[in-house]
Order: sequence, then structure tokens, then C-alpha cells
Amino acid sequence: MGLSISDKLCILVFFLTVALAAPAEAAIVSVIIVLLGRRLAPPFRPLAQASGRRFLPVFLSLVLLAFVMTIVNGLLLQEGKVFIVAGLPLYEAGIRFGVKTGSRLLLIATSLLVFFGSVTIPHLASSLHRAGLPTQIVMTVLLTVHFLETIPERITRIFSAQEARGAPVRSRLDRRLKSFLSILSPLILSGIVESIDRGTALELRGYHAGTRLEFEGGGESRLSGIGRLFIVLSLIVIILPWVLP
Amino acid sequence: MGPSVVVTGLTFRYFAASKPVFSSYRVNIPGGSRCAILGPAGAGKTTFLEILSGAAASHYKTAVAEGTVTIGGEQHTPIPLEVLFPRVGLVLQDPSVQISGIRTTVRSEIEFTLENLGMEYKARAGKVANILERFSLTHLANRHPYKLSGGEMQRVALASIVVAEPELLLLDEPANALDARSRKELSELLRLLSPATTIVFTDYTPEFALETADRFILLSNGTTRFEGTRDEFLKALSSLSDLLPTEGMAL
Amino acid sequence: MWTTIRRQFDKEVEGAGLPFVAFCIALNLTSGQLAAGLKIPLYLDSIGTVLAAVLCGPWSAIVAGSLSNILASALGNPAMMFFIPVVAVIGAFSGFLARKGWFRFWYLVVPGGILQGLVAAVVSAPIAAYVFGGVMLSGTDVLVLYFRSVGNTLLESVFYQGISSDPVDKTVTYLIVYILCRNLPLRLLQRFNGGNNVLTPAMLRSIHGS
Amino acid sequence: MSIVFDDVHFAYPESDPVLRDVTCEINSGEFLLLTGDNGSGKSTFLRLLNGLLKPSKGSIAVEGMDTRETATSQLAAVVAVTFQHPSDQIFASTVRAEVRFGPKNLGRSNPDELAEKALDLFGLTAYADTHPYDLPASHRRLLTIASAVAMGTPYLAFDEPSVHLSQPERRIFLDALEALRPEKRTYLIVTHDTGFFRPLSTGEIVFRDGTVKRSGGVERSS
Repeated sequence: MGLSISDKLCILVFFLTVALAAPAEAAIVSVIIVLLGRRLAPPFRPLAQASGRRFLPVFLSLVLLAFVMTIVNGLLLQEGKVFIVAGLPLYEAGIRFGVKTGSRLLLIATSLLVFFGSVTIPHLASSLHRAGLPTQIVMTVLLTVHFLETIPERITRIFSAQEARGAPVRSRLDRRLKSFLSILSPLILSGIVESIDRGTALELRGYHAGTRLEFEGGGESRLSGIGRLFIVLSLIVIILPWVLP
Repeated sequence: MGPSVVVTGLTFRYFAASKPVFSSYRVNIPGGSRCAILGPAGAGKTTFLEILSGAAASHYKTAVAEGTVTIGGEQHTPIPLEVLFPRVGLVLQDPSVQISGIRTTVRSEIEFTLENLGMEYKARAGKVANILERFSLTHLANRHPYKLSGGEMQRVALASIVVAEPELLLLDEPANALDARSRKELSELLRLLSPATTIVFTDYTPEFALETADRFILLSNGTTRFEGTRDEFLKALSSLSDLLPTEGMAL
Repeated sequence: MWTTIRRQFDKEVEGAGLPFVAFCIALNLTSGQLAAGLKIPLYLDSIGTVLAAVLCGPWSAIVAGSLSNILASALGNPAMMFFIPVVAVIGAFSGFLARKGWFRFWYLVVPGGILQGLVAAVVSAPIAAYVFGGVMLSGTDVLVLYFRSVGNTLLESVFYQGISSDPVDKTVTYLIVYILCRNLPLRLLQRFNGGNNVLTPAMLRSIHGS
Repeated sequence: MSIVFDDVHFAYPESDPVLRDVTCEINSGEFLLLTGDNGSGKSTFLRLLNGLLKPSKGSIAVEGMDTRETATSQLAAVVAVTFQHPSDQIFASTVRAEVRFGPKNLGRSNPDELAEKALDLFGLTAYADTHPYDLPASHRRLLTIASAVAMGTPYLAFDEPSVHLSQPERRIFLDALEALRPEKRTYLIVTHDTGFFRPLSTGEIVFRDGTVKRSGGVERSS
């Protein structure tokens, strides 16, 4: 099953619509569908090992968030019936609110996680470019990815250099804030110098606002039948509550 | 034959109130030559290249300049006010900055320059293939430009400018971070480019210049300390040891 | 309108700006982690946005903020997606203040930061309340719980929590950006469209002589 | 007074060892060149000196202090290290403030005196109030060296200090090292530019495939 990024986006939009417009039960069912899709549908399998490994802890923390949300609101939104669970008085209105909000949040976050796990940022940006995202924005995203690859190493180096000069890294808050600045300043100064040089280099190669560029990658970005199907499904989800009594 | 560069009465300040980098500076670089501009840090070498490329005036809006810069008969008074690419190409000091960071292969990195110039796909492909061949980059065409050795990155950076076929090619300390072998390759490439292209490059040591240049200018505090041919430069070298390192050089 | 915005953005990032906006986004994504690593009890994750606002302008800052949050959610923190409106407002507001010259003197920077904190709290309160039910799984949850337990509604509690922490965070952010920009050499500063947002009249005189 | 490496191994997590079986002694007053190919462990060696990295096996004693049990800020008072990229440390808005940062952090009693002396030695007094980024790049490298010298430590370790220095700065650097001679500090210099430092050196540590070989000077084994 080959899905273009546009198809994947349509599927993402469908689940976001479900989260925002459908009842909590549908959201919970959808979370399970999304999880199954991640396991079973090849286009949605995580691309990189790193994003695969990150998924479970993030997902579990979201489940925990939904759970805490339910308990807290159950305790504090004091309307309706009271259930005593483990000695705690939980109110019906609060639990309803918690479950509804929690399951929505869980669905939105999970489908975003699965979507972003299955595409790379440069591919996403270049596909969206073909769909009309301005060149400047695509350039910015790609340059950000480049900076993100170099910054962690630079921070480590700055950290070493400043610690070697006796900068206080582990002491009182005011001094820690000072050492935050002593790391941030070289980072930003060298970042500004590098940005200026990069800007100069781009200009010296004829780049200017309005340049027409082609970005590689992303594969086929055309919408297939599956993508269209999910757009229709999204519309149905939006309309249904108005039609049904 | 590449254009000549004639500079007369050049005075340049980054700010009206700051010390001039050049004051009433004049210099003449013959068309088609490979000219080395040597000198210690802070002599004004980079600024000079930025002025010729047009980057100085367009980037430093607070800068104040007087004089005339003539490139191949085309007069700019006082200095070029906008980037003259693709007629004039400037290769910056650090190839990792010159390489755009937005492309994932050497081929598309070089193609990026031609896209900027609005060239159609068909015309681009041939030019890129040709430059890859000339710069011995064909075997690296599909590699990521940031996953290359220093010498290879330098060649990619240079190719990404030369592909636009500038008449005047400026290079800021191109041999700075290169080992002996890459330096030799670079020297060879530059010699093949001239005399159709006038080449001006900077350095703070004389080795690479002696391998590459046929014209030598020694800059110090914005004034010319020496100007001449290779032979004249070799003769004068021992008297210039306050500005150029000469130890360990086989002369 | 779309083309007008685009033209404004292009003007702001003319020259060095585009890579700089990208750097600001990368900075947003790392400075928060750095602060957490040094156990500083502030978010400090909008330094890049405010920096872009001051040195480039409001549209660049809106772009920087929004893309920061989109990338943060793509990189494993999907909750950030919901706060795009907040960072966009932070970008617009600080860009507005910078244009009005509020980043020239520290005595304007501090009230600016406090105002920015209030604005951020107003925009983020409904999101934190209705999307997250007032729970973020962070230290600030205790405050929300406290405000709710003494009888405030969810929205009120989240808002009170916001105004008790955001102004401090944004004031520190503003001061950091102010100090950094103040310490930039003029030669770098003048390369930015917003360089004049930082220069005081006295500094301008020293540049242009007379 | 010395630095003693006793059978030191070092490996980054999940990778091959960078240094193995390193046993050597660095004595007070030596001027050692650390040479070897890229990736042979020279920079790692410098980071081990001031505790930024801790040995995976074996031990390092700096003036009797075990680096595994001593905080970097404490070791920094004894060993000053500069790294390859000046932009990794420069953050102050004036050259003077940059040089004073180290001695002030270390709580030296006379930070201003130390800073002024280092500025003077490295020809930076005229630029003391300049922004470091308004200096030419090679002066910025001198600035990082001056910052290390100003810390007043008995040991100084520099990573490729002469790279990208043009002739006048090379001269300043040599003159400064000459002028510092009466202070009898100990130098460890990672460099490819051996010709430049040879006249001052008392010995060499050659790095190869993660092992070191020491030559020259007084070599004492325990």
C-alpha cells in the first residue's frame, strides 16, 4: 500500500476531526485504530528507530495525563453523582469532563505522533512546497533542521570550554542563571555570525525572495483515492452531529 | 580573457565615525591573472573581496565609501552597490557555511545556484554534470555535502560558484584549512580556470600563493606593501618576514 | 492579504534574515532543554522567538514561534501543537514592542516582559483549560489545583496560574534578549532589518558621526 | 608537583577506546608537544586533564588530586585548557571582560592584575574595550589563549593554538611564551605545527592508535 504524504495528511485530518467533533467513545476507539495502524499499516510504521523508541514513553505519559486529568476534575468539578473510589469522592460531571478532554487529547497527540513518526521533516516540507507552501518557509524549515543537527554538539563544546574556565554549573540559582547566560551567549553570538555568513552565501549564489526552487524528496505527493475517502469521512464526522437528533 | 580590476582612490569605512579600512587605496589587477592578496589578519583582505563582489555595500548599509572600482571596463562609483553575481563570484572562507544546508546531495547543492539564476531543468543538468566532471566530484555526486572531507567540501563550495561561470572569481583564504594534497588539487583547478577567468584570492601565508598565483599583492593596514610578479615576490620575500611567515619554506 | 504578509516577511528577513530565523527556531527548541538541564525553574523556550522579533520583526517572530512548536511536536512533544496561538501572539506582541523602541532601555524591557507575560497567560489559559483540563503534568499543576480547591473555576485557576508564572519567565526572557542584543557588535547588529530596534539615539549618533 | 596518568583507559559510551594503557608523568616546568594524527586521542587527553572527562579505567592525579573525585571547577584552578574553536567560549562584550572571566570565577585575589598582564603580553591592551567579534579571527584565538594565561594556573594546555595565526600574531605568541618563562609554568600543547614550538619544547608525547609514547624531558616511571 503506497500512500503519498498528502494521503497521510488527509488521514491525519480525519482523526483530528474525530477528536474535535465526535463523542469521547469514538475518540477512544480511534486511538486504538491509530495504534493498530502504526503496527499494521506499512506507510505508518515509524521511519527512524529513534522515533520508534520515543513513541512508547510519550504515549504512556499522555495516558497518565488523561488519567490524572480525570481524577483531578472528578475531585474538583463537584456536580452530579458521587462515586467513592479508594476513599476519594469523585463527581460524575468531573469524570465526564476528564474522560472527554483526556480522550480527545490522547487521540490528537497520538495521531500527530504516528504521522510525524512516519515522515521526515525535509520530505514533509518539500511535499508541502509542491502543494503551495512558500519557498521561504521551506528554506527556513530545512535550515532549522541543519542547525538542529549542529547545535547539541556546539552546546557540549561550549559547556566544556566554560566549565574549564571555572564557570559555575552546579551551584546557587543566581549563579546557575549566570552560567546559563555564559553558555547561551557564545551559542547565540556564533549562531548570529553563522546566520549572517549563511545569508551572505545564499545571496552570493543568487538567492533572493521569490526565487523558484525545486526541493527533492517526499516522493509522490498527489492525492490518491484513499486520501479523498478520508476527506469525505472527515466531512461526514463534521456534519453528522447536525443531522442526528 | 577575464576582466581586469582597477581600483582608484578607494576609501572605505564600516561606519561614518569608524577608522577607515582603506584610505585612498589604489590597485590594478590585470585581466586573466591569478592574483594573490596576502597579508596578516586585519589587513583588509576580506573587506576588499566583499567590496569587489558587491556584498560590502549591499550588506553594510552604514558603510561609507569613496573612489572608483572598475571591473572589466564597467565602472562602479564609488563601489559596486549590489551583489554582482553571476558576473563576479565570491567563495567564502568556510565551505561549511558556503554550502547551503538545504540540499542533501552534492549534485543538487550545485544545482541550487542555477535554480537561483532561474535556469531551466534541461540546461541545468548538462552544466552540473560538466562541472562535477571538471572538479572530480562525479563519484561524490549523490553524497551528502556535509559528509565529505575538508578538501572535498572546499571543492563543492568552489564548484557551486564556478558553475555560474563568473568572469571574476574571488576566494577568501581558500587554502586555509586544507592539507597538502587538497591544496595541490585546488591550485591545479584554479590554474585550469584562468585566463578565461580572473582569479583573486587571499591568504596569510605565502605557500599556496606561490603554488598558484602569477601576481602578488601584500596588504597591510589597508595599504599595499608589495605588488609584483612571482619572481619579484620571491626576491622581496625575505624583507617581508614581519608580515608573512617564511620559516620552513624551501625557497 | 496573504501576499502582503509574505512581502512583509521578505522585507524583514532580507539579507541575513532567513538563516537567522532558522537559527532562532533551533534556539527555541534547545534553550528550554538547556534551562531544564541547569535546573532553572523557568521555561525560557521563547528566547529565539523574541530574538527574531527584535532583530527581524513581528512576522519573522510569528513564523519562528509557530514553526518552533510544529517542529517540537514533530520531534516528539505533540502537546506543543496546541500552543501555536500562544507563541504566535508572543512573536507579534514582542515584535510590536520592539518597533516601538521598548528594547532600547532596560526600564522599558522589564515592564514589556511583564505585559508580555500577562498577554501570554490570557491566550494560553483557555487552551490549558479546555484542551488539557488544567493538567500539564508539570510543577505548575499544583498551583492550578490550589486555585481550584479554593473555589475558582477551571479557566480562572489556569489563568491565575499563568499570571503567577508567565510574567517572571517572559521578563527574564526579555532581559536576556536585551542583554544579548545590547552586547552585539554594531557591525553584526546593522546587518539586521531590526537593528534600529536596539540602538539608542546616542548609539546612532556614534555610528553616523556628528 | 606533577600530573600522573596511571594506566588510563578512556572510551566514549558504546564505542571503541580512544586511549588505552596510558601511563605517563608530566612534571612541573615542562613544555610538551602533543602530536599525532587526527582522532588519535589528543583532544581527549586534554579533557581528561581537567576532569571534563573521567577515565574509564585507571586514574589521573593532578597535583595529587584524583580527577574522578575532584570537581572541574576545582581542577580549573590548576589546569587551564583552551579548545579549538574560539567561538565556543567568547561571550563577553569586551576583550577585557572576556579575559577577566576565568580569574574571577576562580576567585583569584587579583583578577584585574592577572587580566591586564595577559592583555599586555598578547598585544591586546589596545583592544581591551573592543568587542571580541570586532577583532580579526586570529586575534580572537590569541584572546582565548590570553584568557587561559590570565587564570594564573600552574598548568596550561592549548589545543592547536597556532592554527590560523598570521605572522604578526605568531610573533606575539612566541614573545609572550618567552616572557612567561620566569613563571616556570607547565605547558601541554596539542599541535601539528611542531616547527613553530620546537625551539621552546622540552619533550613530546606522540599519540598513535590510542597509545602514547613520551620522549624527551625527564621520564620517570613508578
